[in-house]
This record gives sequence, structure tokens and C-alpha cells, in this order.
Amino acid sequence: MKRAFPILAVLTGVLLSYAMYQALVVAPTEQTMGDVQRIFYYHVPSAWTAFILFAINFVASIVYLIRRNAKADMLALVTAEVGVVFCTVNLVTGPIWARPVWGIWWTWDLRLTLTLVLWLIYVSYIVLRRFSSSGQTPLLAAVLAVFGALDVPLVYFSIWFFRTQHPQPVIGGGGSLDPRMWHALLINWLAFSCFGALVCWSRYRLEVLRRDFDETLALEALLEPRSSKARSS
Amino acid sequence: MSAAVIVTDLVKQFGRFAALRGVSTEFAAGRLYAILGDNGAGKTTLLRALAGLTPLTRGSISMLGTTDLRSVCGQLGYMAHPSLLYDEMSGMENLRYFARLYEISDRGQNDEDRCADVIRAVKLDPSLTRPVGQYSQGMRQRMSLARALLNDPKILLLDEPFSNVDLRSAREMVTLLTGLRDAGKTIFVVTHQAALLEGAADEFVWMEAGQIVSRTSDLAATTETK
Amino acid sequence: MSYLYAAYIATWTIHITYLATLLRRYTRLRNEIAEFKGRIEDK
Amino acid sequence: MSSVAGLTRATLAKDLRLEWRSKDAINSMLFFSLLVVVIFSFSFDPTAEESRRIAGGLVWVAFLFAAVVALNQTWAREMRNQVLDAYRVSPAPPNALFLAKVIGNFIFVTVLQALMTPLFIVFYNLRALGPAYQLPIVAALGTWALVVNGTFFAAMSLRTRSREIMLPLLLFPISIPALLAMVEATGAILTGEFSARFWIVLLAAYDVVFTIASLFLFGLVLQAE
Repeated sequence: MKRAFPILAVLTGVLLSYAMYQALVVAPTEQTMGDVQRIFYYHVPSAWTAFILFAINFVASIVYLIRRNAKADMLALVTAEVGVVFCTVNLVTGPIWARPVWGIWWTWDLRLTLTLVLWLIYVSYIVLRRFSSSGQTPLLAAVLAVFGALDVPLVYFSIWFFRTQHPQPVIGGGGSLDPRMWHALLINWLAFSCFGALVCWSRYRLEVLRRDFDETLALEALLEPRSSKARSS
Repeated sequence: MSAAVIVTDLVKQFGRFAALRGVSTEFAAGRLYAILGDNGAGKTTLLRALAGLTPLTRGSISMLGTTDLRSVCGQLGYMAHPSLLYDEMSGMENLRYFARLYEISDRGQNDEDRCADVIRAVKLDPSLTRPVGQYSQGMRQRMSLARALLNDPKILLLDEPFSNVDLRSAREMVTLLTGLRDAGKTIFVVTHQAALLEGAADEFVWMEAGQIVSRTSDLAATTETK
Repeated sequence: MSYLYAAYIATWTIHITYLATLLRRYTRLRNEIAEFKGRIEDK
Repeated sequence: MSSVAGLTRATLAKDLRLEWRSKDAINSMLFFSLLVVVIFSFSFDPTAEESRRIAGGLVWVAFLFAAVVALNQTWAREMRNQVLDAYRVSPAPPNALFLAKVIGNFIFVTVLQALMTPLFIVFYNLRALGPAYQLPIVAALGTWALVVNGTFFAAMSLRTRSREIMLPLLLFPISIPALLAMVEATGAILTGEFSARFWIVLLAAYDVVFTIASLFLFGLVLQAE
């Protein structure tokens, strides 16, 4: 296991460089948007990776609620954190793309708003984990994750209807992608997913180490013979 | 004599601090236990764990023959350091509400009568209309004991019942407790005033740093080694 | 074109910032463990 | 089931009695939403015809903030002298406590709305151009949505440090679809420009989903320390 990590890290690095080459050089330039469209190759994979991580978080939270398994809880914690990082990338690159193309930074369109709401929910999840004082953090966090997941379809429908009611700037997204563009997109997605998995793994190992250490510290007195100390005091 | 409570390897961890570090012991039915120890020794945490208020990090508790504490919580009486009473309501109003929670009227006794009986048992007046918030500390403490006795529990868990109570009232409470013990109840009393229970408690349980360090029936013997 | 660079830099700044916080937490934990081991040996 | 209903009634009666004696929640809510009304009317011209469009948002923002005050109060009452522990050691079902709290908060917020609505009508010169009979439906469904999740998350934030801050942090993101629905439905009815039916259905769905989820999960949250 210990040797696997550096090997995977190197492989991910190679994959990321190749994906970047694909995105910036190989993929054809989009006709109307020009080179700016290349933001697409890290904007979209970030979103997909974030959504997958949030989905894993939901499953892990359910498993925790049923089984009270500490590993499931750590998985949920890790995927939420890394998911928020990828979601942040998506939300930051979005406006940078939108500005030159649509002339505005932000629009309350369905996908954008949905991503923003998801980001808000998972940030509140992380804040809850940080602020809860008791040993019951995993339970409370898992409950919140379930509520958040239940919220997603409702958010989706509300924004979908909100949008059809109020006219919005028309967003070009229709039309088919050039096969070389698809290729670059998928390679980038694969690379970013591997990168995400790698970050999750490091974060997971850090969490395991921290919990082990906390437990050792808490139970430190068990290592010492108690009875002699009791008498001397 | 059967064991009323069996605890095995109780560990309760709060982050980097453990309030209980592997407590394993048995407590027999029908006896009065005094749990003693310094602040932070884990006395209150142990009591809360027995009451089912604290989810454990590790270990198990078997009470009245079952490990499902939820199923026996109706047989439990719990008195905490805070009063567990609504300050804005009178003693009778408080108890009437808690009687509903235990569905005492289903056991064949009228709520009103039962509440009045327990209040009289702790030497208070059921007709007092003053809200509990205006009681003296000693009265509030006794009303709190009445609340714990309301469901006629088999196991009584009392956290510091004598704090801020004058000596005479404390003695009366001890007499009440020994009477309950003689009626077959298992009683745990966490206290700093061990001397009050000398001759009354069947056993003194000393805790230190989250573990039970000694159990003895003779208070004088343990205080000597301390 | 500058927008492309901006997005590119933003992406990696966010990722590297997160990795840096992970690394910081890790070294802090490492130090604490080392300190703890030292204390155990002193006893 | 009958025991849940009976206990809910007993707990609700107790809460209403406590509130009647202290009047903590209702007074602070009233004053708070009054402040919001006044401050908003300084921020823009409230009598303009244009304000009809944003009135829905304004009304609900005022009620939302006021509701948070009430929600924090409900559990604060149980934390004094740790009375909540007395409930937790008893065999009483957790859902009876939850339902009583939700109904209690629903009553408080509805009373607040009844008192504040005339004020809004006077200050903002409001008048429904759409079907006015839908307004109470929207108000009831919207209030239930706020209160059911609010009560649940307030119970959750009891287990955290700085719990007063935690409640809005947890509640607001999850409530976004409900808030959007309330604001849009109210706006639709006031302006009469489009139908509020979709939003009413959405609110009802939101209420059903989260009421069921809360009833399933409240026991876990209550027994957590």
C-alpha cells in the first residue's frame, strides 16, 4: 500500500500533463468562442468530479447511519471536503468563461444555480463538522448529508421553473461536439478524477492518523499501571 | 444476589480526552452505592452512561438483564446536577408533565395522586403554587429528587443530590434513600460528601482518571490509604 | 486569451491551496506525535 | 400512535404555557420583524407600483429572520436546567417532542404573521391582484416548511458550539427551494401576472419530504449527545 501511493501519484501526473496537452494543443479551436472555450476542459471535468464525490458522500452517510462504521464516516468527510474544492474550481472558472462569451459574469441559470446551492449545502456540512463539539459529529453530519441529498431534486425543479418563468440570456450549449473535443474532454475528466481520488486518499490517511493519535492520547493513562499511582496520590 | 447492572470495558472519549477509560464491573441489585472521586474522575460520565444519555465510544452496559437500555429506561430514575425542572412552572405542574412522559396513569394510579405522594415523600408541600425558579436551592434539589422518584424506578441514579442542601435536609434525604434501598431498589449516588453516607451506603466506589480504583464497604479504610 | 490563462491559474491555485493546507495539517500532526513519543520515553 | 398524539398535546400545552408566562419568543419576533419592515422601507420607496414585485421576497425575509429567533428560543427553553435530559431518559417517543415543537413554532409564526400582515398592507400599500384566497395556503405551507426544518436543525445545532450562529448556516441552504417557492408564489398572487399553482405544489412536496425525513431521523439527533 505504501509503495502504491507514489506510483499512482506519478501516473496521475503523467495523465494530467497529457490531458493538458490535449486540451490546450490537440483539441480544435472552437469557431465562435475561440481559445477561451478551452476553459471547458477543466471547467466541466471539475463539476463531474465534484458531483461524483458528493454522490459517494451521500452513500457513505447512509452506510454510516445504518452501520455506524467509522470508515464510512471518514469517507464521507473526505469526499465532502475534496468535492467542495472541485466545486469551487467549477464555480470560479464558470464566470471567467461566461464573461468573454456572454458578456456577463453570472446568470441564474439552472446548472449554475444548482451547483451554487450544492456548494452552499456542502460548505454548511463542513462547518457543522468543524463546530460540533461532541463525539457525535459523524452522526449529525450524516443526517445533514441525507437532508442535503433530499434537497437536490427540489432545488432542481424550483430553479427549472423559475427559469422558464423569467426570461434569461440564451446560453449556447446546443450543437454537437467535435469528436476530438470529446476525446480531450474525457481524457481531462479521467485525469481530474484520478487527481481527485489521490487527494482523497491523502486526506483519508491524514484523518486515520489523526484519529489514531487522538485515541492514543485519550487513553494514554491505560498504558500506565493505575493502582500504584492511585496509592501514591 | 443477582447483578442489576453489569458494565464491560466502558470507554468514553471526547476528542483527545477520555472521561472513561475501560470500566468493567458489576453492581448487585438492592444496594446503595456511593461513587466517589475527584472532579474529572468520570463519575458523572459513568452515571450518564448508565442513564443512556451518553453514547459510548466502546463497551457495553447490561441493565436489569438487557443491553437495550431504551427498553428499560422506564425503570430508571435520574437526578442530575442541574434541576431538570422548568423554572416557570410550579412543582406540581412540572411533575404532572413528567408523569405524562412515563404514562403513570396506565399503571393504575392517578397522575395527581402519584405526583402529590412523591412531593410529600421529599417533605415538600404539593399545594405550593410558586414557580420552581423561586424555590431555595435545597427545596429545588428535593423537588428534583421527587421528579426522579416519580415513576417508582428500580434503579436510581443521583448526581450530587446533597450539594447546597442544609445538613438536616441532607440527612432526611439519606434516610429516604436507605428506605428505598430496603424496599429493593438499586441506588447510585455520586457525591463529594462521602461522610453523609457513612453507615448508609453498602459500598463506596472510588474513581480516578476514568477508572474504578477501589471498592470497599468500609469508608474509613479507603480514606486512610488516600 | 487572457481569460483562458486566468481560469487555468485559478484552477491550480485552488487545488494547490487545498493541498498546502493538507500538508500543513499533516506536519503539525507529525510534530505533535513526535512530541508525544518523546514524553512517553521520558517517563 | 395514540400515545404519540397524547404526548404531543401534553408537550405542546406545556410549551404554550411557558411561552404565555415568559412571552420571550413572541415579543422578540414581533420587534424583530417590525425592525425589518422599517429598515426595508428606508431602503427603497415602498409605495411605488414596482414594489409589488419584490413585496413577496420582503415579507418572507422578514418572517424568515423572525422565525429563526423563535426556533432558537424553543430549544433554549429545554436547555435551561438541562430539562431536555429528563425527556431523553424517559420512555416517551422522540417524535412526540418533535411534533409538539414544530406545531408550537408554527403557531408562534402564524400569530406573528397575523399581527404583521396589516402592517405590511399599510406600509407597502399592498393589494392582491391575483387570487387572494391562495395567500393563506401559501402562508401555511411556507411556514410549515420553515418551521419543520428549522426545528430539526435547531435541535441539531444544540450539539454544536455557538449554536445561535449554526442554525441559520444549516437552515438557509436547505431551505432555498422552499424560500424561492414562497417568494415566487406570493409575488405571483400579488401581481396577478402568472399562476402560483406550480409553487404551491412544490411547497407541498417540500413539506411532505422533509416532514417524513425529520420524523425518521429526529430520534437519532435527540439521543446524540
